[in-house]
Amino acid sequence: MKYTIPEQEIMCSGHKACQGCGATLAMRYALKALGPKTILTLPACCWSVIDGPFPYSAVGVPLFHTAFETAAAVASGIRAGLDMRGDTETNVVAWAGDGGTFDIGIQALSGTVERNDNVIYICYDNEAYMNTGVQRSSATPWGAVTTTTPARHFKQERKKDMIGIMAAHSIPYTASASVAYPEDFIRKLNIAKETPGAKFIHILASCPPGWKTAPELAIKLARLAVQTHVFPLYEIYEGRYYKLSMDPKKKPLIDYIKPQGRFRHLTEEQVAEMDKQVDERYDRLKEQAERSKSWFEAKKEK
Amino acid sequence: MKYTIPEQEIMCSGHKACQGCGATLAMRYALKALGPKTILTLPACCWSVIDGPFPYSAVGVPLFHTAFETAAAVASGIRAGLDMRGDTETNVVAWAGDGGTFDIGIQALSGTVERNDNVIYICYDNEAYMNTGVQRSSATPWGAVTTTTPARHFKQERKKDMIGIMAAHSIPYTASASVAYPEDFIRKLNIAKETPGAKFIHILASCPPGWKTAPELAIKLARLAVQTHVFPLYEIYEGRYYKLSMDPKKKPLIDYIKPQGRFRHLTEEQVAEMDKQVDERYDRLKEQAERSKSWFEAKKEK
Amino acid sequence: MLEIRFHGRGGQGTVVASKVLAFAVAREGRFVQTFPEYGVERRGAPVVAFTRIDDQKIYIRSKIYEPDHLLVLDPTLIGAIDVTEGLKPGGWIIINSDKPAKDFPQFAGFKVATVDATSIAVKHRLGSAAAPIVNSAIMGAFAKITGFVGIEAVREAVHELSPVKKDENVEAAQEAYDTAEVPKEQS
Amino acid sequence: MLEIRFHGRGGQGTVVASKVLAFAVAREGRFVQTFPEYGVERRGAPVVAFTRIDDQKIYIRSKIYEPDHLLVLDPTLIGAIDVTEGLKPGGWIIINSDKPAKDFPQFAGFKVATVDATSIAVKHRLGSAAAPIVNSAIMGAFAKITGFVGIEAVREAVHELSPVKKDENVEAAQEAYDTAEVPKEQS
Amino acid sequence: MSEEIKWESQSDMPLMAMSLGRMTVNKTGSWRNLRPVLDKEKCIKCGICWKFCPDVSISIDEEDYPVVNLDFCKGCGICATECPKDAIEMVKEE
Amino acid sequence: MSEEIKWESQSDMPLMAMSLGRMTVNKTGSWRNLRPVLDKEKCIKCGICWKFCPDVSISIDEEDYPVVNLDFCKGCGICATECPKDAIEMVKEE
Amino acid sequence: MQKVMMGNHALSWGAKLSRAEVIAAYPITPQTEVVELLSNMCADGSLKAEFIKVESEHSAMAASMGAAAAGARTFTATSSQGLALMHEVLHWATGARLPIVMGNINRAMAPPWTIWTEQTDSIAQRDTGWIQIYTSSIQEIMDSVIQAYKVAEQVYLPVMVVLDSFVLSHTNENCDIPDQDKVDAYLPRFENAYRLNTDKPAAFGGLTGPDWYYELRYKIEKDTERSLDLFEETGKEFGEMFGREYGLVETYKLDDADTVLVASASIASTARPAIDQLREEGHKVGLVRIRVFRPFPSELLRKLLAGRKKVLVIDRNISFGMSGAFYAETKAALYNEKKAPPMWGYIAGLGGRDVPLNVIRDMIEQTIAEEHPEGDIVWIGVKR
Amino acid sequence: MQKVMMGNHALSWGAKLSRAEVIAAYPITPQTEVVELLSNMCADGSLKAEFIKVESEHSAMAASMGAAAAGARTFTATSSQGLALMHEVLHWATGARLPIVMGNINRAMAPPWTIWTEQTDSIAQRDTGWIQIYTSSIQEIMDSVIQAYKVAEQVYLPVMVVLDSFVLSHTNENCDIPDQDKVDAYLPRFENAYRLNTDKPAAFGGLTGPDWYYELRYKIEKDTERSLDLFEETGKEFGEMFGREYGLVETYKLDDADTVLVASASIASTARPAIDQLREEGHKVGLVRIRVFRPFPSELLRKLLAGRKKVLVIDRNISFGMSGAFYAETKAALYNEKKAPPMWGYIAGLGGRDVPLNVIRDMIEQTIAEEHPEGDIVWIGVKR
Ligand SMILES: Cc1ncc(C[n+]2csc(CCOP(=O)(O)OP(=O)(O)O)c2C)c(N)n1
Ligand SMILES: Cc1ncc(C[n+]2csc(CCOP(=O)(O)OP(=O)(O)O)c2C)c(N)n1
Ligand code: SF4
Ligand code: SF4
Ligand code: SF4
Ligand code: SF4
Ligand code: SF4
Ligand code: SF4
Ligand SMILES: [Mg+2]
Ligand SMILES: [Mg+2]
Repeated sequence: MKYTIPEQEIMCSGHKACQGCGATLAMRYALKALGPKTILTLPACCWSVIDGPFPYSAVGVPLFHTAFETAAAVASGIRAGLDMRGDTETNVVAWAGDGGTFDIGIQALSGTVERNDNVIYICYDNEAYMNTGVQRSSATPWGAVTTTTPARHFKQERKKDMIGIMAAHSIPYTASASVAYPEDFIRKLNIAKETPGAKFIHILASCPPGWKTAPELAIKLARLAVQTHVFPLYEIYEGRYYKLSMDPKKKPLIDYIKPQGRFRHLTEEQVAEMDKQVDERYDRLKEQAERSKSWFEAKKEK
Repeated sequence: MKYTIPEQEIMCSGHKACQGCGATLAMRYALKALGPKTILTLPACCWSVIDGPFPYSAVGVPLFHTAFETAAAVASGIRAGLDMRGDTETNVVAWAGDGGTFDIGIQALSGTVERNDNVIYICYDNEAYMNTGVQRSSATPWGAVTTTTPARHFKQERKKDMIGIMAAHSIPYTASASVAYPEDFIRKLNIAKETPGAKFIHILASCPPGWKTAPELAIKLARLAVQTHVFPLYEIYEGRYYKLSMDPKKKPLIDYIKPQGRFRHLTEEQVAEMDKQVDERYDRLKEQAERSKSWFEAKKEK
Repeated sequence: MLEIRFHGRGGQGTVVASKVLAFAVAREGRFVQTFPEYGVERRGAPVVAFTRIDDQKIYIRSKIYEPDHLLVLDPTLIGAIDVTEGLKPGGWIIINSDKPAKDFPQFAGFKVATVDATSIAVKHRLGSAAAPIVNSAIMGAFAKITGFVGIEAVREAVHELSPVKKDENVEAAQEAYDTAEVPKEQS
Repeated sequence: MLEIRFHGRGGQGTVVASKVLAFAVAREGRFVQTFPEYGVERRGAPVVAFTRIDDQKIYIRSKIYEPDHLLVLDPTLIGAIDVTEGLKPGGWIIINSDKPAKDFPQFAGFKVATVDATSIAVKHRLGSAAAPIVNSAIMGAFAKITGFVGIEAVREAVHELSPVKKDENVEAAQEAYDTAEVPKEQS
Repeated sequence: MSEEIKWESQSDMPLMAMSLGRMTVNKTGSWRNLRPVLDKEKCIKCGICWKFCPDVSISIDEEDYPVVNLDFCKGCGICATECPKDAIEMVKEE
Repeated sequence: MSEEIKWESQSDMPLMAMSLGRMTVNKTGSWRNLRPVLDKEKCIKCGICWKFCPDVSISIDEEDYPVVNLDFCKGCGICATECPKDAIEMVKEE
Repeated sequence: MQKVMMGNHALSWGAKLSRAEVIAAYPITPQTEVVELLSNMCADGSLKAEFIKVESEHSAMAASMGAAAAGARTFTATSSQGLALMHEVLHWATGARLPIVMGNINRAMAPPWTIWTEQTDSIAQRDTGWIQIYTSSIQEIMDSVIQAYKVAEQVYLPVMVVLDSFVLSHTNENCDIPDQDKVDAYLPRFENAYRLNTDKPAAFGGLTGPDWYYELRYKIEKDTERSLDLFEETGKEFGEMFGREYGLVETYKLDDADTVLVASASIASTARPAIDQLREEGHKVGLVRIRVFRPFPSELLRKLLAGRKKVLVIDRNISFGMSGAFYAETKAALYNEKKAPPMWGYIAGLGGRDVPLNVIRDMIEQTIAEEHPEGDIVWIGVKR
Repeated sequence: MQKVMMGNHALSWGAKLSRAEVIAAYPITPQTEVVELLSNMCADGSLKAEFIKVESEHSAMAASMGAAAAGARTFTATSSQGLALMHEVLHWATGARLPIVMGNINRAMAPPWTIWTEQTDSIAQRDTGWIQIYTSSIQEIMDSVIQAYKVAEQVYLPVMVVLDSFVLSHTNENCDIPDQDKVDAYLPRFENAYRLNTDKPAAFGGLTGPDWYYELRYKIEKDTERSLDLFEETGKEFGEMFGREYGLVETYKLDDADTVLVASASIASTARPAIDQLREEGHKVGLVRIRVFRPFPSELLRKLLAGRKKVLVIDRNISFGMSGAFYAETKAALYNEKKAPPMWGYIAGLGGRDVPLNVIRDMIEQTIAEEHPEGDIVWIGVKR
């Protein structure tokens, strides 16, 4: 068999994730890319449960569970500690959910990126606080229902543009990814490993109970998010140079919306409104990628 | 006399600021623009001292002193409280230093902006933690000396691009300002007053002891920052549409650097390096403003 | 005081079943206390819930270690875990199963009754065929078999507690009530 | 134990003056404790500092309410505040002033000496002409006038404590020492 | 494969809550309602099912066929959905 | 203009640290080393000095001349620096 | 109206009945249902309130402060890690004299991660100046929120209503929802005399030197102490209006008791049948349930406990290196009493370890059996 | 080497001599000089350490945790608001068993804003499981940092070295800087047996149910208690090597004292000359200075205080509604003693109100004059 992603399994079976959990796949892929010389720190999130109760673990690398708001700062500390003890090789990875990244952890993250500490921050984004039972986060998309944004009053704000915020921090490397595209995700992690300084990767991780979908659709939906341009895959170098990882012909948004209970209440007009938002954003991305072309060419020549 | 800024003085004399304090002028102007129907909340910063000790105050409007990391969240709360009691008119203003904004307060600010709460956040930026005696903040410019970035190891990171970060939040209105240009600042505050939702204004406020300069140069330097393109004045609408408030012919960077003790140690090469950074950033801004022109024209037509 | 323990799997409605009993009992003017054994288990893992019923205010707030009776929402649990742990001799064990009570000889010493709640749930389209939600049906049967609570109160409780398909749930409860056979050994 | 109070304004080096004394005394092998009255005052506001000197370890850690002696770095403070508050009768008041001691008749009952530390500071280019830093000069004079500490130790302390212009500061201290006149009333 | 860890008392335990074994002690196969069944006829040995299994429950045998480890497979059905050849069917567990 | 507020005891005080007077009790003029002195000859009454005074210590008189309030002026010298006509000189305070 | 309700929903109902105007909260297990029900109530208009969906607990408390300072009645709820993250701002709410009411679900502190009950989270806030009510039934939770506002708004201090995670938060129980009219009569609209008001501008919290800071703290202390009486008064008034009376403590079979158990929250509830059993067996045992832990009802405890033969205190919390808080403080309260009884201290139920009736009996029986307490504290049920 | 040094610099020197490898800190008055000196030391290479310039105190503690978990010796320092903002993460450092050492400068809590000394900030962390040393001289500050590591690394628990703001932090005093060689011998390089190690991968802090959480807490308690002995041992060893001995408490003229003052920090220092005066006037007064407040030295206090005629405790902190912490806990420690002396409690010096010698005398004299303590606590010097 020709494997398209590394064969080695560092994460093991038996973990506590729900059936069809995208967050789990994200970890499986990440560890394949990063290898065993990796240390994780994990704030409160589904993964705090998925990894398993004391005295067990599923990840197969050292893992420091930490307080919800602290992932990035702990990673900075681990990095400094390792460096001082002479280990500059081991990958130090903060692994956090969207809540722990977009909301309560954004300050520590902003600090780590500003100092340009040599760590990889990976946000697996299931678009709500899942571990506590599906409450709104600032990563929850416009229109979605959660337990704190009931159908009558669905989420009114757009998803926070975390990659844009990271880019505004002039982070050396940031990228989006999706569990439906493991090869792409792994390629990006390899770039992150090679790039000195702070790196931020934002991976969409479908969540059947949170999105109110059938578990078997988890990958399909993560793929549709990309195909409908809802969640474009792209990279930004030095906070300025944009590159689309793929530019699929757009599928109808409704293909993505319909299978998801969290969007069930949306009217046709509301979906159309959402579609407009999606296109606007995608167009802007393409524009930015266009403008960055010369830089990538210059880089290639070097 | 023809006043170019409102005559009314809401802030009074007798406050505790150092001689030539730019932060104080910022407040004086802001209150002129905002008027007496304004409530301030103030996290720890020089202004916590400037305003005066219990039982005195210098601002002339209600002021809630608050914990360092909380300015934006308290403002959101005041807004909600006033709204619930039927007062939707009063301006609710978070007034914070660069440390309270760029560093320890960024999370609360990010939350307030994400929820698009109807408040004005004003960051007076003196480019370090002045109240505690000049320590580095993430707003401290590259190359500067502070008590935590001694000359031997001056600040290595560039100034965080807070307006860019706010723009990435799709904030309805954000702008930079300088105490040397009060008319411009007041104009921007008037726009902020009229714009529903969250607003962020970033005003450069010179600080003689912190910058190690003579107090009489405070305004001159704040002006030179603009004239040398170090601190451009611009606005961003809807997080996307850029407008330069002025586009002065560039004065030599050294004019700005030289009078400041905090930059005294910089070599010529280092100043040249800084100059390159300044130009790069300014060029990008101009580019963005160029691209936004059509939007402003369309807006004007309406 | 009556103490009842519920066994099921995450996603089957075990905790809701215990609440149905509580709400029904309260409607009859009695005192009740119900609570889950709260874990952080995801879908599919074993779940336990408890209900206490009394004629006076209930003060005891520890878990139930020696229940008077059991409800088993998922027969696959039998064997996987020791469901009867602590069960008082002579207590009821009401099992969701399409098999007759006599197929559970291991429960000698207890009063066993079965009800095919799964079929009833599927019939009324409660949950999916792969994962039917059986709580309404089993509580209907429980009312009939034990007589600890009236079907009217159960119907009302089911109605109140069902987030969707209220009527179907009530009907499932009623059907289970109507069809459940009270085993002879009941004294 | 000797207790000394320093009066000055923010920016003049009052706290450093008190430290110079402390460092000098410690160099002579005695025990010392020095601390500012810490406010959050900005430049220009009145500032107070304290020093205790003893031959044995100092345990008392409260403020000094009844100092034995005073140093006044800024003559404009006289009149603005009651500098002699609590001062023990017969204590020294050493004032930075270009006027002679007899121009301070209000300090009858105390021993007054003046030193033109400002001129010395300006001469040695310590601080700016508008805001000279007078601490080194006044401490040189203090050593001479009171004899509580030797000029050698003061010179070393000044050297250690001056962040810039170390030599100029030392010279200022020495010049003040050399030129200060010990008033006759000193017993 | 990890064994279940049992202590008698606190003195047997480590100082803090640290893992001493792997989650493979936790046989998540019991969560399953539906079981993936492979039709070797249809299978083209592309490995896609292996790639997308969140529970690391598919391995590849010597003949390059996917094999489901029923000790752990939770029956999510992703493999069946993602198989380009519909070579996996989800059948109800008894 | 605010008066200094004096209490005898805690029972005279408000519940919490709230301001009851204005900072104009605090005569910051004493901080001054240099005093701004206006040369009316040179002054063109542009108000720039007024505009940039951080201490709100310049007012405009009936004739539109700037007047410094020496009770509060800290002597920063901004007015002198910013005056387009060099109409203000900073002189040493005695 | 009679309902069966979980503890978390009782908190939400308490806030609704009190007509909370601003709610700022952040989700955390086991508090989420509080927030979810409130956001539903706001969405369907049954509660006219602004719900601020903050990005963290310190912003939840900060936004609550802002709202309260603006004069609105303000509610929030949290648990364990969330409460701890508020710590700095908790001090702030006290010093700013803001009558915020907050629910806290007692959950043990991490690490290791845990979600089960233990009081260390709220005990660790004992020095923040928040008034604390430890509840022991679903009904009491709801009623306590209402009473909390009544007290808070008189003393201008924040109040925490505390409940055990799962054992109360997720237990469904009979509960009477009082009529809104009657609650309105009991708890009228609040006019904050110190609110941020552009007609009377004032700065709040400005720098205060050693000259007056001490006096401001003294005022907090005096108002805190005043709340002791207010709890008794407002609890009686509540009883008159709603038929359920509350005070600083609750006693059970205390009159003739020679051995007295001091406990709180759900353990104090289970203690009743335990005491019934022991009484039947001839032991003169009684109960003092501490309901209000801050301010600590020292004087009342002296009255109730002095002269008894033995006292035992159960703590579901630990201050490492200094026993449990209820034990230490009960001892401190009775220290100078002439007839101070010997006092036993037990730690039990940390991290959600169940404390069943027989374990409570064990502790009482051990106390009865022993001559004098040995050492400082007994950890009940550690697997040694 | 003899130096005159301020308290803050003594903290920095303590960290330097201990060869701290990672420092993560955030500025706050009155701590800034600690950080400034350390960043200078890092910049000029005299200290080989990474200085992480974090964006807040909770990140300071979080980064410290990461560094300590990676096996590095880690130092930080803060004060008041900053300490409070760390609260959640303080609990974390304990539960994760990380031997971090932190300096805390005692400053009163806002609002109102203040920067002057008071112990409420660190007292409010008494339930976080941090060991706490209250120092009372500049020399002791430096020495305590070194000792703190020595203890912390044996019990795998974090230690806080506490000092009064200004009264110690900004006071310059004679101070002996020990030789680096000797410090290295006293405090060898630390090898953390539980560090994050890719050769022995393990997860730390995973979810723990009611089955074992209780036991993990018990282990913390036992190690906390073990540190009591370790303080005495390492303090003696320090004395042998450096000529300055430290223990859990320090006593002064205690032997024949019938009235004993219990105090801490700078008040306990000023108390010595006060006691000298009273002794001269014929009063048999002695002093117990509590140096280690967590774990609370209950047993030792029983030994030192039982049987005295009177004891008074001065607290520069307040737990609103429950007196000061030293008073309450000293009472708790002695409660079950047969010969428990009557105990007076005084609050003094909050918010930096100076506590001069004569005020200390007043409290002692009031105690001597009174028959029995009245009420719960006396606030000394409130302007009433
Ligand atoms: C300070 C604090 N507040 C709240 C919580 C409760 N909490 C734990 S996980 C979680 C949600 C996490 O959401 P996200 O980061 O998106 O990860 P997910 O659970 O969705 O995987 C919350 C709110 C906590 N542990 N700590
Ligand atoms: C939680 C917390 N940490 C630290 C401080 C100390 N502190 C007060 S003001 C300040 C610096 C403020 O800097 P900035 O926001 O830039 O305002 P500036 O003083 O420069 O005007 C610091 C670090 C504090 N008050 N609270
Ligand atoms: S809730 Fe969602 S993210 Fe969490 S374990 Fe389940 S599927 Fe995965
Ligand atoms: S330090 Fe700077 S910002 Fe602060 S009061 Fe002085 S001049 Fe103004
Ligand atoms: S059904 Fe799901 S868990 Fe089972 S093998 Fe397929 S993908 Fe893996
Ligand atoms: S995905 Fe389908 S075709 Fe590919 S290996 Fe798996 S079963 Fe075979
Ligand atoms: S010197 Fe400064 S303070 Fe004085 S009037 Fe001029 S600008 Fe104002
Ligand atoms: S700035 Fe100069 S010219 Fe203008 S009003 Fe002032 S003094 Fe006159
Ligand atoms: Mg999430
Ligand atoms: Mg600043």
